[in-house]
Amino acid sequence: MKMIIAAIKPFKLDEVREALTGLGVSGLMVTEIKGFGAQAGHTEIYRGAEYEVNFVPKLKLELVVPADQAEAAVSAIAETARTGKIGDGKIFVLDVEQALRVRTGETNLEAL
Amino acid sequence: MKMIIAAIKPFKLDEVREALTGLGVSGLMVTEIKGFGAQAGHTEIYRGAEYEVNFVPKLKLELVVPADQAEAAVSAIAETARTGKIGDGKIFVLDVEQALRVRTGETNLEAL
Amino acid sequence: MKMIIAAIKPFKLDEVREALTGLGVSGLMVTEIKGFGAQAGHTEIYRGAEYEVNFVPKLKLELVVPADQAEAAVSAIAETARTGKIGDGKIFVLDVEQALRVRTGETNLEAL
Amino acid sequence: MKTLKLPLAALALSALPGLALAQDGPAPGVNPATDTVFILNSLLFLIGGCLVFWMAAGFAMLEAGLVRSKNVTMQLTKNMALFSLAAVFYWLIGYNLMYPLGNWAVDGVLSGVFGPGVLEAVGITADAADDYSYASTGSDFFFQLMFCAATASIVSGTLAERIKLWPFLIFTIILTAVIYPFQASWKWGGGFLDQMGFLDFAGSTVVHSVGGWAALTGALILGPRIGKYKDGKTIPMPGSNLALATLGTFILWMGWFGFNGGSQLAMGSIGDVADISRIFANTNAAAAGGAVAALVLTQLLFRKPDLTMILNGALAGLVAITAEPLTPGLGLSTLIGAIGGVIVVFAVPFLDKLRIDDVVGAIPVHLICGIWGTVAVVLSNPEASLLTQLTGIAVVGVFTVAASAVVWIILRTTLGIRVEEEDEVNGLDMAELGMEAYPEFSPS
Amino acid sequence: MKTLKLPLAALALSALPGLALAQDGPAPGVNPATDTVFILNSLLFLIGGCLVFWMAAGFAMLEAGLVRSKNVTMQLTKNMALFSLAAVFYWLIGYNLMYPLGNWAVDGVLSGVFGPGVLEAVGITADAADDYSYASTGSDFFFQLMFCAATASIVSGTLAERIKLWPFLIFTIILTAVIYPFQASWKWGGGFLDQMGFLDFAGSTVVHSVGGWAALTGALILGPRIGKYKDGKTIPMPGSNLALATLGTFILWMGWFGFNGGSQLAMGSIGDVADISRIFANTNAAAAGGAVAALVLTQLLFRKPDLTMILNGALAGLVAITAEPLTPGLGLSTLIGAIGGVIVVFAVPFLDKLRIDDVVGAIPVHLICGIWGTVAVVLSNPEASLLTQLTGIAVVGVFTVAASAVVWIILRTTLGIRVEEEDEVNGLDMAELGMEAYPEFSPS
Amino acid sequence: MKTLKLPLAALALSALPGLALAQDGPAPGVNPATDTVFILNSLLFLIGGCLVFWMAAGFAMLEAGLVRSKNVTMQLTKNMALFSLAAVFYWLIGYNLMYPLGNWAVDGVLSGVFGPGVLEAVGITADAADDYSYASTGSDFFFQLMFCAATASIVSGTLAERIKLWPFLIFTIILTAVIYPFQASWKWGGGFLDQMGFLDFAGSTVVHSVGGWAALTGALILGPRIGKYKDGKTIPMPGSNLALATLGTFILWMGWFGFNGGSQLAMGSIGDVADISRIFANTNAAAAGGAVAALVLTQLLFRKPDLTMILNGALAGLVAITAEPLTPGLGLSTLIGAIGGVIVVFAVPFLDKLRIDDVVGAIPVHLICGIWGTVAVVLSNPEASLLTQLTGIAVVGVFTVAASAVVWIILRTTLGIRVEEEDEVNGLDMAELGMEAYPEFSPS
Ligand SMILES: Nc1ncnc2c1ncn2[C@@H]1O[C@H](COP(=O)(O)OP(=O)(O)O)[C@@H](O)[C@H]1O
Ligand SMILES: Nc1ncnc2c1ncn2[C@@H]1O[C@H](COP(=O)(O)OP(=O)(O)O)[C@@H](O)[C@H]1O
Ligand SMILES: Nc1ncnc2c1ncn2[C@@H]1O[C@H](COP(=O)(O)OP(=O)(O)O)[C@@H](O)[C@H]1O
Repeated sequence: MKMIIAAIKPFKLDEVREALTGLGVSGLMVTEIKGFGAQAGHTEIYRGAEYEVNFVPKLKLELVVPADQAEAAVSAIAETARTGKIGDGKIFVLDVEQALRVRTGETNLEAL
Repeated sequence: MKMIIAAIKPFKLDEVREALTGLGVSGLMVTEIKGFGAQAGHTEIYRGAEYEVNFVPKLKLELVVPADQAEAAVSAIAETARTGKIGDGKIFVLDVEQALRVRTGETNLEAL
Repeated sequence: MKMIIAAIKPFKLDEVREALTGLGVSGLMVTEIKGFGAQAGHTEIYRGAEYEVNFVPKLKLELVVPADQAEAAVSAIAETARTGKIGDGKIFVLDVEQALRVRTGETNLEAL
Repeated sequence: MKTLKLPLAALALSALPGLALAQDGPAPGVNPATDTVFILNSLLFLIGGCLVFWMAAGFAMLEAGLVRSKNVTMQLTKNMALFSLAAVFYWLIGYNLMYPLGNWAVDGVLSGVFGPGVLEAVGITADAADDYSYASTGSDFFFQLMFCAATASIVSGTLAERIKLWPFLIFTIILTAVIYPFQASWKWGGGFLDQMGFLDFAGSTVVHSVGGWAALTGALILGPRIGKYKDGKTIPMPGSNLALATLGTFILWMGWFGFNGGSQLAMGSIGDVADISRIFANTNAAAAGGAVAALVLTQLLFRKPDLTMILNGALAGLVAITAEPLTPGLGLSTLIGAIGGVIVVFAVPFLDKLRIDDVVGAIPVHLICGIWGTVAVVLSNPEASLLTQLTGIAVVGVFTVAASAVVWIILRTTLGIRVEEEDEVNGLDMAELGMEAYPEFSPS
Repeated sequence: MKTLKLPLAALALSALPGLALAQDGPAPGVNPATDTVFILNSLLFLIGGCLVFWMAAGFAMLEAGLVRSKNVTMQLTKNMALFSLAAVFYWLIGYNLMYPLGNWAVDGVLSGVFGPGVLEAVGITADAADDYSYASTGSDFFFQLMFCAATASIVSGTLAERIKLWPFLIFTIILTAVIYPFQASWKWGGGFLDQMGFLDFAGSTVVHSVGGWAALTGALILGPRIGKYKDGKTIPMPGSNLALATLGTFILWMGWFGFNGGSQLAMGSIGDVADISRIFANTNAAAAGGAVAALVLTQLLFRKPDLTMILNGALAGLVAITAEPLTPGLGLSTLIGAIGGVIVVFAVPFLDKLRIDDVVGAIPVHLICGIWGTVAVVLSNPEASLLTQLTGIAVVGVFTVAASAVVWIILRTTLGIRVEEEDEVNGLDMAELGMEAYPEFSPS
Repeated sequence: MKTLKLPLAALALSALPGLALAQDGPAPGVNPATDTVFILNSLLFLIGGCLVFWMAAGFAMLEAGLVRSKNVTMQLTKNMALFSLAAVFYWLIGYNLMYPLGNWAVDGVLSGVFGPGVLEAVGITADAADDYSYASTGSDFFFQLMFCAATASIVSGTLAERIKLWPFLIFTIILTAVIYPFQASWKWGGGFLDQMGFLDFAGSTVVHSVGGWAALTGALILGPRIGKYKDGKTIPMPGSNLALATLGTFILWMGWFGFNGGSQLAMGSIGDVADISRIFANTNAAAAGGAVAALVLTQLLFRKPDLTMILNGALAGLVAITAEPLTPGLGLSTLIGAIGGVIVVFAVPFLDKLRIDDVVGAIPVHLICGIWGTVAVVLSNPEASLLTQLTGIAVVGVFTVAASAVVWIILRTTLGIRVEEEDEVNGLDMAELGMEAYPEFSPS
């Protein structure tokens, strides 16, 4: 199993979720984060004092999928989250050793 | 070392924390997330417009434990977080290569 | 590639970010979390009822770096986040199998 | 609300004996002097009523700030709805039930006037006024309605976070249509409590303790929130927004000037306006005394001041001074308020010990300090008798508890009053309303 | 605002015929009786104006609560700025444009008085008063200004979350300097609508529908928010803070007592004060009726009460009673308000069906219920003619839509009125102001 | 507050010469005409005082909105506590210290009346009134108290986020019991500043600059917040809730009508009510001018309007008009306010350059614009002398700075005034109070 971690632009959430559901992805954890990256760095003024805005609002998605579904899920996210403008986000894939569904005690692939 | 990532129902937090403390788990990171899964999907009406509620509030726990404690920690979470109703959550286990305690510089098992 | 996950004290964010930027780290995800650890545990009174404060506000940083940069990044975080007082935080390193930049489709090292 | 409407009006007239002669002046139907009295009295009610209306917003903000965010929409909905229903049902039934104007069905006990309240015609002259020596009926109705609604607002705070919406609203209807006006007629309608000399200037008993008794009865029948008491310990459930709670307290404090000041019921003589001035100053002093007492006491007892107790303390002072805001001096008013503040600091954890779960502290503030204030009348008003005051408190208490209990129990056995356990855990906002107050903020 | 300023003043005088004789009393230049009338009338405007001022805060909180958090700073900025600009431009141009006091450039249509409003001198006596039989000019100006600002506040809510700041503010300037006062002179300045017998006591048409028409025109030209309508479905965009929205509604409700009550324009006789009392009571009844209707109806239609609809319902009731808050009884007032509440519950989704995106529901509340209220005058006021009412509604509507459309279109083709797509998605706060309202709360 | 209490009262009487004869009318002890003057004057104070009370809520909301969320509970606690303590100590000491009524211990400098304020008896007649030609003592006390509390509120904002609770409250006690009333007696108690012709209608100097000087002294002694200035740069620490800050500003704006309008000190003649009307209109114009100036200027200077500056700008306009809200016309008032708005936009970053850390901008608003307003009196009031105005400003400034410095330094060397570094970093709410304002929202 693989855990896919993706930072995306907040307004893309619904589209990405629909794409993933279409692939049969059954679950997702969404977190509000502040992202730092190439996109950051514009200057604002607050009460006369300049400052750098280093962080921009992003959403982080985390989902665990069977290893053979990972490729498709990454592509689905990448395609739907893309606007072509800076700050579209990143996707990372990590290996997951074990999974468990709390309600039933099912493990690994059955748990997803 | 293993990182255990668990999505649970928010009101279960204190019970789970106590169970983990009982096992000697020394630290925890808790994040408020929106979960998407089998539980989601009821319809609500806002100002006359129907919409699907796709996300439900969950808490995400992340804890790093020595490899030999992982099994016990997973079970402890699973048992205390279980209500038997849909949406109880999932637990994932990932491998951790390295750990470090910022205050002391201790590493790996000593850092936990 | 490695994912570095660090829990730090909130007011250290800017210092840590600058240290990381200095190393050439190009991106970061920041999440507000509640941390449980050695630091937690003082007692407060709310409307006459005592209770334990078990969680303290922390920030979680997640960054993916090339494997050979991991060591330096961990040290940079550890050094700038350290105050020497309890609750300074922990740093964990996990292996990342794959990375992708949504905007361009670049993968792995190019994506960072 | 010094006393009932008609006798007072008569009094006001007799206080201006010489004015009658102006009647033989040249303008038929216009008497500048007594017209001005009528105008100023009515103006007092309009301004006062407006301020007491504002208290509805104060209760809403206080309660919205003291519940957890998952129940905020519900608390706001209840407060908006209860005020609106009070407005409808006090008009339909309550107003005439409260002010028989001498027409008793059961003498001194039950008004003989049923049906909706009716205002004076448009553009009246002195002859057409319902009570030329008093004030316009519209202003009186407007003012009195706000007191009735305040009573209902008290209940919603105590029972927050676990009671079903509609059963609560049905209780509100019965409270504002019947329970409140029925007992209020005993004092302010000139009924038996008034006749026996019971004193309650602006309603420590008639308004606040009634709300408090109804809340207490409901809390006992409804039970505490899930998880509030565990292994003999009280588990704090901190309010989600103390800025709102503080705003609500300031609003209530402001509204109280209208509540107590307007209850002078007259502003047409220098004696009346000077009395109103005393009342404003005393009301403010008592609130300040309550807040300071709670500030100091929580510092001493808990080592850290507790803002929620300070807010409750200010309100406790306000409730305590409400039974007699006129006769005490500024020092005694401050003291009466301060004792209210002390009461609250001890009563809040004491109720918790009894496992009576009062989400916002309404029982200590409105009931216990309402009783304290009613007793405290004897400290400054020579016309007050301790026994009579205690009798009044007891009579109103027994009646309100009994009536409320009947209604709550009927509601419990028919509709049910408590939400499902799961709905309570997830929050009433999503479960009962499908709408979060802060949908974008972090999930709770 | 029962009718235009001068005639009414004359009326007020004639209602006090006998007072003149007091003039030959001993105090040269001081006549206690009529002085008191002047004082009380002015006081009514000052208190009323203060309450209507407060509505500016109400609009700001309501709108800040109903937009998404990424647009809250912008909404607050717009409301602060629009009120301030209205104050400047109504003084510079609007006030004299609205009250020609008989000096018409085009008879009954266009005021012949241009230039800034001027107050009476300091420390006037009766002789120096602009209109001794009425009230001080300063109080009248203060009161009228607030109505003008309220009109502009209505527009900001509908167009929220997508309109550029400066074009919006320029529209506000033109609305408050010209559009509002121009049409208001037709009724309240004694112009042709007034002469033909059109009745609009406190401005269901003159204020609320004008704000509503301007908002509707803007919404049509501006288009809906990105993502609001997708595949024929309406996508809810829940307001970020329902506690603020509820607070705003309570503030507006309170301010409305000044809005409608002050529009009696006189408080110096018992008839006037009794009328004001009726107005207060009726205004409250209508708001309550609107809230209760929306509460019950959303429960029945949607199975769960909708707080945002209840808030809109209360406001709908208030707008509906504004054209005639005096003549109906309490029952009819409650009913008029309740129908307003019903209208809102149906109109909000109906507008969505038409893909007219009104962020806070201002069009249903102020425009549709403004029309309803203006029509409803015929239910209780025998002097009203349905045809005349409809004529007034139509004339004001056609004019406001035409004038607004011209301004909006000029703004669109010059400065542009819509923010960049990306800015809209990211929120106006960061894009246009670089400042978040809740910088520490979760990013949206 | 045009001038001191007694002389003005005498003036008011002399303005109604002919009324005396009414005394030989038929109603012994009742004189409708002058009674009405007494009633209306008292009513002015009651309404005005109520509005100025409301400013306490305004300060609380403004400051709660402009601090970071980890310090919100503390800011709310300070504002609740300071108002309550001001109420107690102004009564105990301040009121008589401020109004010697001619009994000076040191002529024109120090009141000879010590001890708590005492109100008139219950139910007074004309003979028993402390000053029948003026207003009830209770209304005067109530009104004056609110000014004293406002002075203290100003200080809390500047010193937010780093000062310890109790030392701050002890300073508040001394400020409200001694410092404020002592210097206020020089002008409003008829002392030497009044005698030399210093003019300060409602307190640009006596109230606002005093609060500002005390705040400035405290800020210098306390030092800036940790991390506020780094490497010669100012690090913004954005306020946590701009909706609250905007609400607070609207509340203050509303309250200011009472602040300035009530300072006319009389409403019993048409001249007085027309003056009050001027004051209301001018006060509003100045606030609008300040807001518009800050809006335009921040757009020009920073390329984006800054809401927090617009809020400060409105308040700056209000402070600036406070020294003379009566004599200027609407245009000049708008201009005086606008200059206030300009001052604020430049002064805020300028203070930062000096590393004076003023969390909410109270020094630019209340101190600098208080000075500006006091100087601006000469623009419209022919009785004002620039030299005298500057003398008054300087005398009050030197005294307040010296007295405050002594108190702050004693507090610093005894109790300490600054919280621990770690507590400041973690927020005062958890460290000093153990209670978060928004416990469920994201940790900061
Ligand atoms: N190396 C990284 N590790 C973790 N998160 C990253 C990394 N690089 C980028 N991100 C996340 O992805 C978001 C988008 O990246 P950014 O560099 O701004 O744009 P782009 O991906 O278009 O070049 C960032 O806001 C950040 O949250
Ligand atoms: N494949 C997954 N990857 C990541 N998180 C998941 C996954 N499946 C479920 N979750 C998380 O677990 C929560 C509970 O899962 P859900 O499917 O609703 O109920 P249940 O586990 O009882 O079947 C979800 O809200 C989501 O946050
Ligand atoms: N085993 C762990 N797994 C995950 N997070 C941890 C772990 N231990 C500590 N943390 C995080 O690190 C933070 C600091 O740890 P703590 O034990 O309080 O102090 P210290 O690291 O100085 O001993 C905690 O608040 C928690 O968020």
